[in-house]
Amino acid sequence: MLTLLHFIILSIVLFFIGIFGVLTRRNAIGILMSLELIFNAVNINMVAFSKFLTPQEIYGEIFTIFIITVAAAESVLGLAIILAIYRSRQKIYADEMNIMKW
Amino acid sequence: MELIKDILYNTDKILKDFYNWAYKLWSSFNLPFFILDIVFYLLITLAVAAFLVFNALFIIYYDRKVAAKFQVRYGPNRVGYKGILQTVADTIKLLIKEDINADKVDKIVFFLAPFLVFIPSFLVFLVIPFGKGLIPADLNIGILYVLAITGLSVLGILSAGWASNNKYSLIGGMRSAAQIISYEIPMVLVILSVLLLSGSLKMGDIINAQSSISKWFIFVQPIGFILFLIAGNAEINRAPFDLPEAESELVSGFITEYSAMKFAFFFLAEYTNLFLTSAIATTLFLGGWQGPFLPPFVWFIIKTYLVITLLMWFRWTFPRIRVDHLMEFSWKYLTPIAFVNLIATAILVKFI
Amino acid sequence: MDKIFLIGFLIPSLPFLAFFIIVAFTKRFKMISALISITAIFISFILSIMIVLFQIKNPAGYLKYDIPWLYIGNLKMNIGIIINSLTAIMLLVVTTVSLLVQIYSIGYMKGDEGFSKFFAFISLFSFSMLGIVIADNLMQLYIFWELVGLCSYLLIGFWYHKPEAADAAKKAFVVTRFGDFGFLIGILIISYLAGTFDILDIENFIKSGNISEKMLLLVVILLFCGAIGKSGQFPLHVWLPDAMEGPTPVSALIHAATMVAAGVFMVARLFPIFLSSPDAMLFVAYLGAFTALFSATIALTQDDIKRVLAYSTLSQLGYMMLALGSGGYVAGMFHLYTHAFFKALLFLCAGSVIHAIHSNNIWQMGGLHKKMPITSITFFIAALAISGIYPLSGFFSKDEILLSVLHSGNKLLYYSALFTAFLTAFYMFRLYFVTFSGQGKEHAHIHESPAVMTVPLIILSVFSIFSGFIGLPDKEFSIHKFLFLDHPEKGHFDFKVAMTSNIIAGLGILFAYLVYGLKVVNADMLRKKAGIIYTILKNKYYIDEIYLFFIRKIYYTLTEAIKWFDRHIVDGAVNLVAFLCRWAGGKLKLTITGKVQNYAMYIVIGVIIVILVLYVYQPDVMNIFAEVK
Amino acid sequence: MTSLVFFYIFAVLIVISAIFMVTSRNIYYSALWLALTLFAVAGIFVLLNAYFLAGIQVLIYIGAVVVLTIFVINLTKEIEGKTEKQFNKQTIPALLALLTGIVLVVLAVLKTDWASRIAGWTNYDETAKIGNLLLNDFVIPFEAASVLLLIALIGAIAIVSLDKENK
Repeated sequence: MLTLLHFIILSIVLFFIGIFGVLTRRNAIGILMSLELIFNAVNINMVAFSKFLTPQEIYGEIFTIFIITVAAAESVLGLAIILAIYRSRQKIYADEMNIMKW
Repeated sequence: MELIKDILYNTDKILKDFYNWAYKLWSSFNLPFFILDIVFYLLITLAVAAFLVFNALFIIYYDRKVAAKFQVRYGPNRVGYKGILQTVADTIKLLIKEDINADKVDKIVFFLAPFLVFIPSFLVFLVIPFGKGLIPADLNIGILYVLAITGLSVLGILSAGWASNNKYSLIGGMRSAAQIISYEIPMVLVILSVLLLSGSLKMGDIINAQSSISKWFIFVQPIGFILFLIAGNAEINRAPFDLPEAESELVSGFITEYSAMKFAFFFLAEYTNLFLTSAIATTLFLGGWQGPFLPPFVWFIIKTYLVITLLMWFRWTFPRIRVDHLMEFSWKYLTPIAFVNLIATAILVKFI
Repeated sequence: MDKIFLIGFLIPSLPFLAFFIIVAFTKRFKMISALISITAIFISFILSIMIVLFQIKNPAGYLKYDIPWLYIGNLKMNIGIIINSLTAIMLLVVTTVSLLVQIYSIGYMKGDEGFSKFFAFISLFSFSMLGIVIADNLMQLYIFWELVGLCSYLLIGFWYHKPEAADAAKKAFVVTRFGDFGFLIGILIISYLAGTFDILDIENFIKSGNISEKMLLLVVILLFCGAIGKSGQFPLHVWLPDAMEGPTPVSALIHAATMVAAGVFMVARLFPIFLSSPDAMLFVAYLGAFTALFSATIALTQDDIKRVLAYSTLSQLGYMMLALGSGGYVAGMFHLYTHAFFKALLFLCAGSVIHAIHSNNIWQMGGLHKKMPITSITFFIAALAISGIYPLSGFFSKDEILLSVLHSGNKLLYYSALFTAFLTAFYMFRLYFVTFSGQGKEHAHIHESPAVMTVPLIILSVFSIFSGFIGLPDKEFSIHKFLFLDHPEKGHFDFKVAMTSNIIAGLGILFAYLVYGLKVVNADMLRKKAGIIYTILKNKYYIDEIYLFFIRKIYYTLTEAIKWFDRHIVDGAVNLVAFLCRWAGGKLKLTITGKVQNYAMYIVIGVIIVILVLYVYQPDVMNIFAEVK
Repeated sequence: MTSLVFFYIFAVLIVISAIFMVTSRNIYYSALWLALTLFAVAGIFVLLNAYFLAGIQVLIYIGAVVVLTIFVINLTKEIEGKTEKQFNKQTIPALLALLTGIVLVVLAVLKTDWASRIAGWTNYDETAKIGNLLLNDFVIPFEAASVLLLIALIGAIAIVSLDKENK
């Protein structure tokens, strides 16, 4: 029988994989993609909670739609910024963008 | 004669009866039902695949014939009667040809790309209503499914371009992706205006909404139909929007490095997409399988081939346009017109 | 009823309005500024008369109106006005003197660059003083008290380009600050004990006897400190003579009606509180008597006309304090009232003389009677009044004071007061004879002051002559029936005392006439005979020098030590903290790598630690629905 | 039963492809793995009867976001990781954090009593309901989201477009 727990644990695992990607990928595009993983983990959670806990309401789905919207906007802007950085520095390694320190 | 007529007119009932019979048979054996379901799904898949392949073969032949007619020449006329076996021969040639993998290509992606292009086209057939009840699965989100799945093929094209490790291929793939994404917007907007009229995403409901010829959405949405044809033509990268594979500029773009079997898949996908676009146009605007006298299945094929012919007509009428004009055309003309169309439709639906 | 409050509110507001208008709009138009200021104070004057007339109908009653302003814990602070007889009479004095001084100033300050500024300041000064008068609670009173201090600073230092004036202003400000400090502490203590700032409530609180004798003494002495500073009583009197550096009308105002009167007025306002501590009263009386005598002796030897008057003011203020300290509430206020007129008159006369001669030194004057008859005559009247010659106003008030001192039973104070009266008469007439009689020095251009200056003189001299008659006993409008503490008293009149004071004053005048008028006795010889005493007096008992010694030697040494402590210990601690921060920052900045992923790592590790801690120590928190259930 | 089987198929697909996405040395492969992950998430949505969301997921995430990402990958260099390092120095602490985080949160979730909160399961056509809600209760967030998208669009163009002077 499929239970809520399945989805929650799946989403936890996915979430932390995304976190790991954000923390370790050098390529800024990779970081952005890992962010998408995090978003998706949240989305799974949202929909699962909505379906299991409040079956009559679909607010979880609605929220997921907004998350997808925000994720799209985020990735568009993020990629645009990465392109701009690439143009000026010819590199998009996140650990080399460190002039904003002390 | 009566039997053939019966089969043609009541295909769905016959299929259902067959399914129920098999179901009963299966239950007498006390076997789990999902195996039966899987068997049926496989059967449907096989049927669709068979239709797809033969249809593609025919469309290629048809395309060449129509092209020849437009150019006042004969076209294929040696293999078989009036060259009807020409495409079969070509296919055999492609299948037995050596599969060349260039040294610098990314082997995995290079191998995957044709399937990434072809599989989505194949998947879309899940919701194509060939006839009354003749739809593999009438999903709730039917048309959205079509949009979503067709969007996947971009990945394959981009991958093909990237994996070829060839600047022409890369540019071709990028152009194709840009083009498909750009033209998806007017297309979605047009489909939205149709959905406003039908009130459902389901293919069946959309067709039922056009129950009589006066209710066909082509008459309600003439501008929408034209926009859909243009955008759909651009989506499947056919002339005059065939820039991604423009021979004269990009030496066939993302398929430059492909040969033999893989090339065959691209080819297959292209003609499948042509059929798909026409089929969806038929469903959305031309009342789908509905029509007098003839069986629904036949009506659907006839209408679809009409649209295909129209698209071929376009192909041989308009010259290929420049890439910046291509994007401008989508963003500056099609999208605004589609928006106006959508808003006008919305107002119409709300107040009339 | 409401109208009276409106009037009471308007009286101080109008000068403030004038001040505001002058500062904001009419600074360039000198005569308009003066006109605005005078109009405002004139209206206030009329309104004060209305208040007095209103109050005469029911002298015992008082009107009080306040609104809450601040709540500090349990302490409620109101802002409001109180109108009783004391207020009424004080309003009248302040507005009258202020009005006349302002009119006089038109002539005196003519051609001065800061003409508008002068009137603005004087308006502000009047406003502050009127604010003190109508204040119904200690905090409000203190605020206006400080405003008066500020205004005195501004006005004394009016000619700030003169270093002496600037110094005098600073001195006045700093010296009164000592007194104000005590005053503030006293206010805070009594307000803390009583739980209110309201004067009437505090009086009730003290009457209820919930306060220990010693505490009360302390509070009263501290409150009196304010009066010491403002009214120039003995240890803090040094600022007043120096304040003569300001324009003469300012001196007149300060000495007659506003600044120094504030101290006396404050004591009178808080008289019930003072009365409840006999020791403190005795202190007030002794200090007053001492100051009176002390200042009078200094006044004998001064050469500066204004300084003589300044010391005479100190002396008279000492008188008032003596009266109040002896329980002569009415006497003190009565003297304040009469003194305001004749002292203003004296100063304005002096101003008139200075205006003519352009010098303050009395030895450069002389024989001015013929050239400036009005000034001379009015000065003579004022001198008679201050000496307490019958029937001028000074006689009645001084007589009251002597009577109240006599009634208090302290013979020492009584004889000291009598001796002071003698000295007063002597130095006033010394001043008169030296300045106005005898052979004139040759000042070709000396002439009488313009009418705008002499008219106030004449008015004030009229006041000086007749204002004392309200002190006549058994009359319908006796001050005793108007101004009283608990119940109307009958005015007393002791023929013996009156005779004694008059004779003593007469002796003083005679002596002065002999020495400086007829010159039968050689002044220089007297000086030589006095010898060291003269030198001491001439140098004002070396008080300033003693203060300077204390400041330069002891205080500076002390502050050097404190400075060292501050520089090395306090600053050292601060610098150590700063150094530690800097050092730690230098180390910690290495964690700020500028790499986004490092920061993200910190966040993730932090979150995981939080979860871990929660998981270990508060497992229930981890059950998401634990509280919901 | 069937749904459980499908769930495990999708879950394994998601986890494996996500791991490959994160660890792949070639950023292009990462993008393809990401596409697969997202597709499997769409499958999870289908299992949850959220068909519309599944469609949106495929349409927007794969059709737009991943394609855009691949676009940018194609426009930049250094996609091949044979010589360049693809991971920064904090890989091991991040790995530890990942494992601890998973264990902790899973433990916390297991501690929670979900069973009493489960309200049941209904199949219904949520598409129409979503549409109604979006244009009634959620119309302001909906419009805000549209404005956000517009801003993102304009912002992206503004950031990426070259000034004519710079050309």
